[in-house]
Amino acid sequence: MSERPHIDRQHGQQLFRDMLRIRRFEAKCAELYQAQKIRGFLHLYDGEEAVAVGVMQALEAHDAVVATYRDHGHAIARGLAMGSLMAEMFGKVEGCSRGRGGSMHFFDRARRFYGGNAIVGGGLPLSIGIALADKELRPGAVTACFFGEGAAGEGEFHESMNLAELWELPVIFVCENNLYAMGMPLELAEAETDIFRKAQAYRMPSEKVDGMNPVAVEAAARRAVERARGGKGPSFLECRTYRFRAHSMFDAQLYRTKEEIALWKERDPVPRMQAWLEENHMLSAEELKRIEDQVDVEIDAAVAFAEAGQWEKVEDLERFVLMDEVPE
Amino acid sequence: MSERPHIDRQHGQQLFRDMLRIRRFEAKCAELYQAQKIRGFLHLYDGEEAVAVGVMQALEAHDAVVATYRDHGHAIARGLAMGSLMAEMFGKVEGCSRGRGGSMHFFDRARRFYGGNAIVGGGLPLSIGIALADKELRPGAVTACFFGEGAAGEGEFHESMNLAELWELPVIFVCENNLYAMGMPLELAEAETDIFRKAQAYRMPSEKVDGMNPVAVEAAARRAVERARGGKGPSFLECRTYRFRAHSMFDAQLYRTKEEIALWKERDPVPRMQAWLEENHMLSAEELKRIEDQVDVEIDAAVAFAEAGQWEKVEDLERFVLMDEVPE
Amino acid sequence: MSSSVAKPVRMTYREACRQAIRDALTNDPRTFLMGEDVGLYGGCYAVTKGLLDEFGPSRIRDTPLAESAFVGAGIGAAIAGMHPIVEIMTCNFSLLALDQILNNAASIAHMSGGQFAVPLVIRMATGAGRQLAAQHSHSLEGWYAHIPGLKVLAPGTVEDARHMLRSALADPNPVLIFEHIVLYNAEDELDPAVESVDIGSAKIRRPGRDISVLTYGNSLPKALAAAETLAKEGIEAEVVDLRVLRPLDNATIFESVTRTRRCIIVDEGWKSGSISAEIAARLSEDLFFELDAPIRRICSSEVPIPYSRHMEEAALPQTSAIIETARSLVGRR
Amino acid sequence: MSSSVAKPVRMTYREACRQAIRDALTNDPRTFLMGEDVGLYGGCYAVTKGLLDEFGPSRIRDTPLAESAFVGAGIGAAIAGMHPIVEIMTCNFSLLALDQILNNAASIAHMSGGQFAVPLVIRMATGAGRQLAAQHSHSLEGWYAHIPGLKVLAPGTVEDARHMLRSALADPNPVLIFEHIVLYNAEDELDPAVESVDIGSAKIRRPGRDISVLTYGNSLPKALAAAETLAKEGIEAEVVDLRVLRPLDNATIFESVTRTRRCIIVDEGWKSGSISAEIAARLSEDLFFELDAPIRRICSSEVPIPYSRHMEEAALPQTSAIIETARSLVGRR
Ligand SMILES: Cc1ncc(C[n+]2csc(CCOP(=O)(O)OP(=O)(O)O)c2C)c(N)n1
Ligand SMILES: Cc1ncc(C[n+]2csc(CCOP(=O)(O)OP(=O)(O)O)c2C)c(N)n1
Ligand SMILES: [Mg+2]
Ligand SMILES: [Mg+2]
Repeated sequence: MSERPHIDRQHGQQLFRDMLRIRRFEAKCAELYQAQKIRGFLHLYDGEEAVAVGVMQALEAHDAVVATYRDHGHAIARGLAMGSLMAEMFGKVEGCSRGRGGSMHFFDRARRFYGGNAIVGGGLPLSIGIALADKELRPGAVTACFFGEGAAGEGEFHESMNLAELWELPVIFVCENNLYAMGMPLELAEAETDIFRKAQAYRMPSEKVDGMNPVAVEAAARRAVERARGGKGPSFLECRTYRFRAHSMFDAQLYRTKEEIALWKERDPVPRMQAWLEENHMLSAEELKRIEDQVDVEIDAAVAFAEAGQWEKVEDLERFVLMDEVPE
Repeated sequence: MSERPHIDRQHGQQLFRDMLRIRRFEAKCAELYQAQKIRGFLHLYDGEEAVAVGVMQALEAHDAVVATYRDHGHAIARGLAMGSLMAEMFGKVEGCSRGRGGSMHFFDRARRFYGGNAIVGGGLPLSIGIALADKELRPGAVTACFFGEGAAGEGEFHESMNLAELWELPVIFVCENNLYAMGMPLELAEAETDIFRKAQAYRMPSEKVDGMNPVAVEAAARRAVERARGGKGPSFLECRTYRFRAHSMFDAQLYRTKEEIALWKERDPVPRMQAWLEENHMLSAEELKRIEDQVDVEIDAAVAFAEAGQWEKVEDLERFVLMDEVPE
Repeated sequence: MSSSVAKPVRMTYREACRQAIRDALTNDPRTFLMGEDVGLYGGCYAVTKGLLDEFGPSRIRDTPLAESAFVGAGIGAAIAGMHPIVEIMTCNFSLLALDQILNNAASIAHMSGGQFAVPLVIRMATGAGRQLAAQHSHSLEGWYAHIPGLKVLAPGTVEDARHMLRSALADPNPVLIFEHIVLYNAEDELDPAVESVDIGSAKIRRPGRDISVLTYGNSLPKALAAAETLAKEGIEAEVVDLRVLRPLDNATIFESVTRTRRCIIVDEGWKSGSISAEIAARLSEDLFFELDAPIRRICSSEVPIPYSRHMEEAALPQTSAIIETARSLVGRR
Repeated sequence: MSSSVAKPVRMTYREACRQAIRDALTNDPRTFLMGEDVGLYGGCYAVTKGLLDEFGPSRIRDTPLAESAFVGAGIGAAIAGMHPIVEIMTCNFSLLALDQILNNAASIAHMSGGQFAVPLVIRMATGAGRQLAAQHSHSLEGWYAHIPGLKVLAPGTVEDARHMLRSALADPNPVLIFEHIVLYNAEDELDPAVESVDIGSAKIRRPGRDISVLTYGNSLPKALAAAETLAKEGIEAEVVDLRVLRPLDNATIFESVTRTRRCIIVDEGWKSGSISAEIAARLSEDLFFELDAPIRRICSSEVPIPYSRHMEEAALPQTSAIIETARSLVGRR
């Protein structure tokens, strides 16, 4: 657990920048939701940025990602264009899913981003299949499969874990344990609250990771990815984290206290990373300013892109229900 | 594991007799299947008798049983009348399910025998619900839920284990690990082949039991039932056993060797129990003869009962699709 | 409970659902509610808010995400003597529990030769219209109506939301209740004289002589709005609320269509193999000589429902389509 | 592969299924077969016997009992570039995988805006007739035909069993193939000149002028037998094999019924909400003025199929019912 990668200035700033991009992008999303530019369900990743950003450091272009409805962080950290994400949430045809998926269903073929799945647990079997295919078609490629701790209740979790280990597939399972599934506290949901221990029932290597620290997550992800690339099969990472905001935009948060939220906020990965970089003289005031400005520009551009986007033609409603061919 | 109950003459003979009843009943079933008196799927329990017989010793009348399609042993050991079972397989209205269920779907309200479920894993959630109800309506009652090791692959297994432990329900899970699910050897099906270890992922007490020895099974079942009755929640027993015959009547058994079968036959619980009783002077030749005769008479009577039975009226086809009232 | 000078009460469909559950829990100790986020969270659509405090965690049982197991547990509890209400958060997730619903809930009574009944109610939210996209916008009630051994209800009014649950719990069979997500905010006046509703019949919500519009759920208000407009043009549409999708109330449906001799079926399900297909089939079998015009179905487009507002609207049955179709059918007279 | 003087070959439907799989594995390295007991056991209905030896365990992949995960894995493999064949042992167990089939396989292409296709084939055994009782006798193909994004095939002949798979694998969409358990032993001669079949059209298996009998799967031989008997009475029944349940081939169906002006639909599914309802609905919408008699549907009784032979027979569509219904409809002429 202690073998952390050496973090140089550039890399440290990149981790910070990506987390900040997610953080500010989502703050904008919340604002645009109030303005009714974004509709439907909107699940923010606020507080959990270190997980997506940490894991993505370990992935290469030919690797694959499977995410959940809470997919903004994964998409941004994976390199999807912010404009296409914002346009997606505006329901515009320039969106990464033509405006058909919205916040919960980001897709990007070029980046092997296989969605945004809104059925809890529904992405795990997909990751098994993608890894099976990669063994044949893209040796060495790894699939990172993200899900919340709530998914551990579903039978598909169990079935998928077994298949992955049984067939020694190149998957890394990333459990984002933010202690709640909607309003369901982990202690009321699982007889065994250390989710990483469930991996033991499949003899799968697993570890518990500080999900508020991108460096710790990256280190664990690198170990897991290395095992997978080397043909040694899947690994399981339980990243302990916390969501600072409501589950979605409809949530009175009756199930947790302000104090608890405040306590976790002390561990907020974004200011902590900033402070750590500053303390270690890896982030000057000017650099910080530049990063913040870049991020704001990127977000503004994304919103402008989305605003300028078009509505899909209604005549295209039935297009792609059935495909004419398999896209290359 | 070592605290075995003291087995007196009467009890020892009872264990032997019940195993023999199942063994010979099923030999007759196989014969009647060839004669086309019995149709559909017929799954024999041959070799696994010690499990059902051992577990049932620990149950009282107010307890409940959930079984699988391989349910002859459970039904007989639970005290269902052989005639009603045979009539069921003949498709007669006097059958325990009016001839509607056949071999895979024995039911008996009076004995709280909740079926004969032919969907692998499908009975586990039922046992959760029965135990939930019993906590309210029949405090102290326990549900014994039987399933094969194949069920451990299904998501429902996992979901049910979690609920049982989370809600501290009075269930005993009895895994009949006969090493094959149809033709699927355990090693090819599970990344962790010690099924009892899966219970640990739910912090559920579990143990591995010699499923070829009714005394060992009984002892383990008594421990589990005691915990459940005392409000201490569920337990898990992995009974290692073996089926001597084909999976069902359509099975070329390409997946295992004659040698393996022969090896397990050396541990056949019926002759072993007989030998053990004889060695310990708990079963005289006359007693053996009497038991065998009784069993044969019972089986002959069951067949005669089934032969004499009636066909359900075709006009009743739609009866009970919807019930007019909840039976008392 | 009955009253001397009770006044009509105005409430939302959501509140009606909540009161129905509260009544059920109060009146029958064998009833409990079980599902995801029904307790602490107060229900995904805020239907069950407050009930945990009132009844405690063993009557309002929050479950982990495990649809198959907790629905199966509801079935088990029902065959063992309880009268549970299981909530599947939305019908979109019910597919995970479908094996339990079909192979156990719907089958055990018949398969056991009538030894066991399954007096279970499963509630689920259904429908589209809130831009929740493909995986959260299914309308599966008509599809469930294919399964023998189940009863399937679709409350389209506040009154039905308030009273159907009681009748469903009194029924010895598994009953599925589909509550439409768009209706939760609908408000109406409740007649305090009505203390129960049947779960066997369709109801004429607006009488008319020219054409029958058969519908249910959130298409009911659309059909009523269409009828208003049509009335101004002199077309009197009769709006029939199906209410019960299994078993269908042939008598009321046939009586209405025999009178009007024209019929539109409006149904938020996908058209092929929908409940509207079943109704059309029955009419073509049994009312063949009574119909003056072809039957028309207005259903959702056969697509995974898209997120964007205009595309979602285009995919769903709309009032305007009902109006146009009615005009064209009656014009043919 | 093509032939100069090839002779007709006689084979069973089972053997035809096996040869189709073998061809698929031989011709496309991206194809593999995955499912329960497809390898070591040789297939629950002995369809895949011998293939493990021939192709090895990575092309013939035995799975644990985990329908949801291995079907989902098939979907994942398909979106990532493979052309998998997933076998669900029987459709009775497919309910456990329904979430994956509906919410992923059928939705991903549309929901991703056409970025991903799911070129996956799912084979399953279907149907009743072997006294396997309620949980093992479902006919769910018509029910699956409700789902947009899927294609649904029901081979009713040895030829279709032999050739449909290839067309299904060539299709960029998820295709479900339902093989009827009673047909596996059916034998027929195969025309060696036929090297492929389409998966878009219904086929007239027996022409006739008096009445159209629309059917598929194991009801096809029953319909053909009925037509033989009816012919002796001077009633010429046209037997249309639907073959493809989604999308339905309206053209062939409508053409036949327009000619005969009478129609019976025979379908082993439960009647309410069946594929026969959909066909009846389409006919009543579009062929309203062409029909001379009400449509009749012959389906399974709406019961969990019972085990005992006489009750199972009573529950299923039988030749005698087709004959009687045809007589009564044509008699009305
Ligand atoms: C199968 C299924 N059941 C229920 C839901 C409704 N739902 C959406 S998110 C959620 C909570 C999931 O919690 P978790 O997996 O911990 O992820 P988190 O939201 O905390 O990131 C629930 C219950 C769903 N989408 N899918
Ligand atoms: C969900 C489901 N999938 C597949 C089957 C077909 N099937 C019937 S029995 C069986 C093997 C089950 O093995 P196991 O659980 O070990 O029990 P055993 O037969 O060995 O007693 C299979 C695959 C089924 N009945 N249900
Ligand atoms: Mg969570
Ligand atoms: Mg086994």
